[in-house]
Amino acid sequence: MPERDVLERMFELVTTINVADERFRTLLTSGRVRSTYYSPKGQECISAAFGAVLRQDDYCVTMYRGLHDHISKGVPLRELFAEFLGRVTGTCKGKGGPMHVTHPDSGLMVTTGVVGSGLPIANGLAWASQLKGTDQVTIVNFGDGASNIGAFHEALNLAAVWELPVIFICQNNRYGEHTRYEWATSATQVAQRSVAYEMPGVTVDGNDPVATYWAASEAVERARSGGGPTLVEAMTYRFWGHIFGDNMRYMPPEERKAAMDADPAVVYRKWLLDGGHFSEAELAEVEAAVAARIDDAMQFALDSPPPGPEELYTDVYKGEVVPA
Amino acid sequence: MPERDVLERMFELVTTINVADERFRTLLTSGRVRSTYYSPKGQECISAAFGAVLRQDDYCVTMYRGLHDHISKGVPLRELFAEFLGRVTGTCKGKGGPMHVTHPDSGLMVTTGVVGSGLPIANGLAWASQLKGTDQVTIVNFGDGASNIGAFHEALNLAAVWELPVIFICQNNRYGEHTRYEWATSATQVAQRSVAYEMPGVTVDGNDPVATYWAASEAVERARSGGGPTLVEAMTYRFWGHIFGDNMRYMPPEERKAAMDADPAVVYRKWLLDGGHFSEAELAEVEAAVAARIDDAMQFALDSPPPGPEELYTDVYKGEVVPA
Amino acid sequence: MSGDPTNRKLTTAQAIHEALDLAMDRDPTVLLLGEDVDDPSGGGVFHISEGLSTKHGEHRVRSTPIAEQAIVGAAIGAAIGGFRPVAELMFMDFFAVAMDQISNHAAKLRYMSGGQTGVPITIRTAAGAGMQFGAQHSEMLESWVTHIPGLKVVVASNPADAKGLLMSAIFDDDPVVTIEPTLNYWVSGPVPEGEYTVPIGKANVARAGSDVTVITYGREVSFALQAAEQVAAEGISAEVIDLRSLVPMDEEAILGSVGRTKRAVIAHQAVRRGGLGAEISCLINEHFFGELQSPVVRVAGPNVPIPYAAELESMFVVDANDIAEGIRRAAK
Amino acid sequence: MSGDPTNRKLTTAQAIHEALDLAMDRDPTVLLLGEDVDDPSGGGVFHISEGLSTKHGEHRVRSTPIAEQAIVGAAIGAAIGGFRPVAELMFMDFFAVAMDQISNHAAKLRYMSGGQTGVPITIRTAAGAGMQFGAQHSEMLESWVTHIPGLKVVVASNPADAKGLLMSAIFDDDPVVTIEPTLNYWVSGPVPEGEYTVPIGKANVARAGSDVTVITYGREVSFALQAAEQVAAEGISAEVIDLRSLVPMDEEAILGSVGRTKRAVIAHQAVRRGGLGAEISCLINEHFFGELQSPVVRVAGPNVPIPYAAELESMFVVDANDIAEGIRRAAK
Ligand SMILES: Cc1ncc(C[n+]2csc(CCOP(=O)(O)OP(=O)(O)O)c2C)c(N)n1
Ligand SMILES: Cc1ncc(C[n+]2csc(CCOP(=O)(O)OP(=O)(O)O)c2C)c(N)n1
Ligand SMILES: [Mg+2]
Ligand SMILES: [Mg+2]
Repeated sequence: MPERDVLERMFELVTTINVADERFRTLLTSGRVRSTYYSPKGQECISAAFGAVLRQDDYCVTMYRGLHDHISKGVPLRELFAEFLGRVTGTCKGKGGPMHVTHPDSGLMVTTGVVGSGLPIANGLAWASQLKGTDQVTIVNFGDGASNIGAFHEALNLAAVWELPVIFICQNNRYGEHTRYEWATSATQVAQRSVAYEMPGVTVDGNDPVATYWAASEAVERARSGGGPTLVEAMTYRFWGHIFGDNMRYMPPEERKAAMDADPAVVYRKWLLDGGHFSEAELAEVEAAVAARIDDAMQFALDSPPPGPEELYTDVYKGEVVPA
Repeated sequence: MPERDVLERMFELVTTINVADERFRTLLTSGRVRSTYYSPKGQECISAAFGAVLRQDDYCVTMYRGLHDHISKGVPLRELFAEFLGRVTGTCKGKGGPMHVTHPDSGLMVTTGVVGSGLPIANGLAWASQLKGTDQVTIVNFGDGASNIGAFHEALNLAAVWELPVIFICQNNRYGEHTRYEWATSATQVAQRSVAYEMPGVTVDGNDPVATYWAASEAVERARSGGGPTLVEAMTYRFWGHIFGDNMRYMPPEERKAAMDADPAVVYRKWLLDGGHFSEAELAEVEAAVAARIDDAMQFALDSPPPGPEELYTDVYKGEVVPA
Repeated sequence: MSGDPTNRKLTTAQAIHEALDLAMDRDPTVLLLGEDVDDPSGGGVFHISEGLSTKHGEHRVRSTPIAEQAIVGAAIGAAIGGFRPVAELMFMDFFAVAMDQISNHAAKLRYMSGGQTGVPITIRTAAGAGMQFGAQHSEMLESWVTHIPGLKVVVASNPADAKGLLMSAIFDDDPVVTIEPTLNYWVSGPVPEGEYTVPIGKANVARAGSDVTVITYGREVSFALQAAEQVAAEGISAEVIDLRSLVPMDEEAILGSVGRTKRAVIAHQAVRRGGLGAEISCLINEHFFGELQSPVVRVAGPNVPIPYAAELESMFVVDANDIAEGIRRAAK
Repeated sequence: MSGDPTNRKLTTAQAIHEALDLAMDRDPTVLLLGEDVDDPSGGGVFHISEGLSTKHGEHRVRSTPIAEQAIVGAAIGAAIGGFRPVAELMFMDFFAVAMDQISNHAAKLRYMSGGQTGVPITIRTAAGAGMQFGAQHSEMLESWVTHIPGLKVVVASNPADAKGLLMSAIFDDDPVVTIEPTLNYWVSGPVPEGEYTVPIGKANVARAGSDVTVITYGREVSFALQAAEQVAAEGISAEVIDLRSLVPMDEEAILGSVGRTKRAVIAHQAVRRGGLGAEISCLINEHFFGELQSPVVRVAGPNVPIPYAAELESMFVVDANDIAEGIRRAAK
């Protein structure tokens, strides 16, 4: 059993992810905000588990469906939401947007919109730590669909040959956009692809935060101690389809209903209570605190101004302003 | 034991490849011809075995180190050498060159110079046969180094998902350019990567034409009968390094000597004699006939003119001449 | 354009769907492949191919893994094997993962084979900013592909052309890239029924005028037309040429018009440096040396990545005001 | 150029080797990665990095698998992690397999992160025709990379510049592509000892002249100088500007020279359509409207893939005669 503070931390992260996701979807539905949004709902326990294991100075690379990873890695909520809303107070001054959140202070180094492209970059971050002789670990999150693209293969092989301290986390939510896993992927499990690189590979129930915590701990420990990379496949499900507004007609309704009925956040909460780890009051307190923080962050973002026009021309090259 | 005519066909192909390779290297050494040349010497039995199994209407995709594959697939020698020499009588009018030989009449569809890039195209050819309902098979040859590039991965997965009649032939000659297999590839054998695609995979001694013949037969039979793709890894060695002129200093001399002492063509010839399959006179007759054909082809190529200047501007688009 | 114009209106997405459907009806060698394109996968994220796999068969309309090299490679191989595949690459920014197949293979195989193997594929792709998709889902990268000998490149500005150009592309014997401005998918316009083609290589005079020639393509055509209205009020008569086809380019149409107006504006969304506008400007300057009344004006994106924030993104995008400004400069 | 010129002669390959060695001496964050680059693998196919892994350690000079996306990606990540990696992509045609990392990531990460993460990598690559390497190992693709905001692009024409530009590239805080004309590797010239830099963004007047300005870069600089000799005999005085840096481009140098000569020729090996010559020509035409004595001449490759046969390949390549012809046209 993980320590009590780990269980609490995971609960806090799961709650934060879910409240943030709900608020954001509400904002979009209301029309107050327009944005592409890839809800991570259903996958929150995976990031929460890694969030409970990683240090602040560990590196994280993630992707468009990244809110859960951003939060779990500790990106401050105000700046995070402001970035989602394209405000100058955002992590990236509103120039990156939700698909391109970066926040080095919390170790969130790259968020990419190109499927699979984060994996080669994660190797480089891990190589940097290896060269510096720090014991930092790099994680990179990607989907099941990404396991079919060339960059995945190139990155896993290089990481194995160079014995890099990197963890490849495949969040297998059974779909790549609208295409079912089986129709696109000739492998019963993504984890079996680790055989191709003689790299440790494991499939874990990503909806079970405790199981994922142990898998994460093992992989992180291996990377930190010089044991090289791991491929972790966490089985999960997307509650809201690919992108906000998705008609989800390609998802069998019974399949989706079954997943939602087994909402991993609800199951975890109940498990914490049933196991006597926390009282209802304790959990409610966490939840209230989280809600307040999200409200504050959301309001901060909504109140923030957009970037000024001069921002169009900066940050192309260091310290230069490109002519209009 | 394969039929006697198979043994003879393989001997003829092995001999043709070796004589052609020797002549070509001599031409280059003499300075009469200037070209990039990637000698296939050492790998001849692999192509010869597949050449003995495949039909003329089967498709082949190969690469810059492709002379052995071209010959085994039946590309006519005159046009083949003329292409190597950049003559208008060449398969591609001298516009492609040795790295880009194409000869559809013999099923040689694409020769590419970009590592790994032939694999996705081979899938397409196999898809075409699948759609037409013919029982044609497509083979694609590539090196051990190519098994680390993204296109390899994308192609094997797609072939498996679509159950394409394609055979991926990795000619594992232990080096990619100057880099040893082990330093670049985190897999004891390339064939084990088939696990990642739930595709049959096999490692065979590519210097043993009979063993390779059986592996080829099994894979071709599978593809022809609708059983889908196979990854065949044929273990071999490059006698002359990466490219003509290579100083080969990165290859341990004892390693190279051991390989050359076990010259697969010499071993096969001896095996044919020792086993009583052919008499010395019979083999010598094949050899003489091959030498005559190569001499003829070489002379044809040397006597042929270069393409005329108008050829620079044609074949960019069908039936058009691009303005100078 | 052949085919009878009707008053039937379709969105560009519907027009493209119709072209695909008609092409598959006419010719059994026409295939469709790409991510999510079949019906079990919802007929594509923009629902363009919805219904086609049900009608024409899942062997002809195939969803693929997320593997653009495999997609384009499969299209090339099938083309050499006798088919006319239409490959969809969701956004043009993703050409970056498939450029080897596109540039080194699709474009060069006819030449390298001395004319033996052509590659009659069509690569469809959505492109362009304006939806806050950020720096990696918004680029117009026509400069990359127009620089590659062996490719043809078309961009439609309206639903009717989208249908007719796609029909031409599919039945062309060489590889054609059809760039589809994403925002145009939801724009409606009259689209003739049945089969017709818009020939590749022929521009369209979208508006006649006598003072300044505006040369543009894709989404900017509608902005150029708005700009022409704006400046008309100021007494400037602008002719708007919709190129439709970037390679081959209708030089005659450009030179004919500029020969009359002696003033030219080129407008595109892609960034200015190395944008196609430079090539068009050269064509004009080389041809009309000493005859122009004013310098050729390029209205193009600034040399920056595409920002997310709506305020910045709308500054990036070339719009009607930017083009009107360009026309005024040229008309001076 | 700072640093004392000496009479010591090196080939371009040796000059590049020296720059890498000096940069690694000076700064422990400089890394080298690419196919075959370490000593057990022979120090690269052109032997440019021979000795460097032995001297600086195999952790700093790493041979990689054949996996260009992994190579550039590793460089990007290490750069964000505090290093200055130099990645080698053997031939520029192979940019096609790594364009996503180059264009969507290396070039854009500074912008997308709002300036938080720069990517100080150098991508070295051999390019250009003339060795009968055929259509997939011969291209100059500077148009692809100069069109991408966020990248810098340099091309040296001689060994001394190759060394100095590479030093600048390595210590630049943004991603720099250094295009190295393959045939120049074996060309010798004087190279100053020790550390010096040739600044990025500054052109070099390779030959002063008064009648026509020839703007060029890389291998064509030597051809332009030969052409200038040819036409000098005919009484035409040609100034030759070696751009050295394509992005940023030394507009001042170009405009200064053409402001005097009023006649310009641009020469490059890349194919004409969409070649960088178009952008340079625009710069000149936009600036000197009505002031030029003759149309700007572009001398460039024809719009075809690069053929194998020596006779055709030499027709494809822009040489001294082609440039001399261009100068004569401009001087008319
Ligand atoms: C190279 C590339 N191809 C296509 C896309 C379009 N696309 C965006 S998300 C996505 C699905 C990815 O599926 P998966 O990897 O399973 O991640 P998930 O969205 O399920 O979390 C696709 C195809 C892209 N962004 N990049
Ligand atoms: C994408 C790409 N990267 C690099 C090269 C340069 N290159 C040519 S051959 C080669 C080695 C390939 O090794 P392998 O696949 O084992 O084939 P072999 O040459 O040993 O037959 C390399 C790296 C290339 N042609 N294409
Ligand atoms: Mg998924
Ligand atoms: Mg090899």
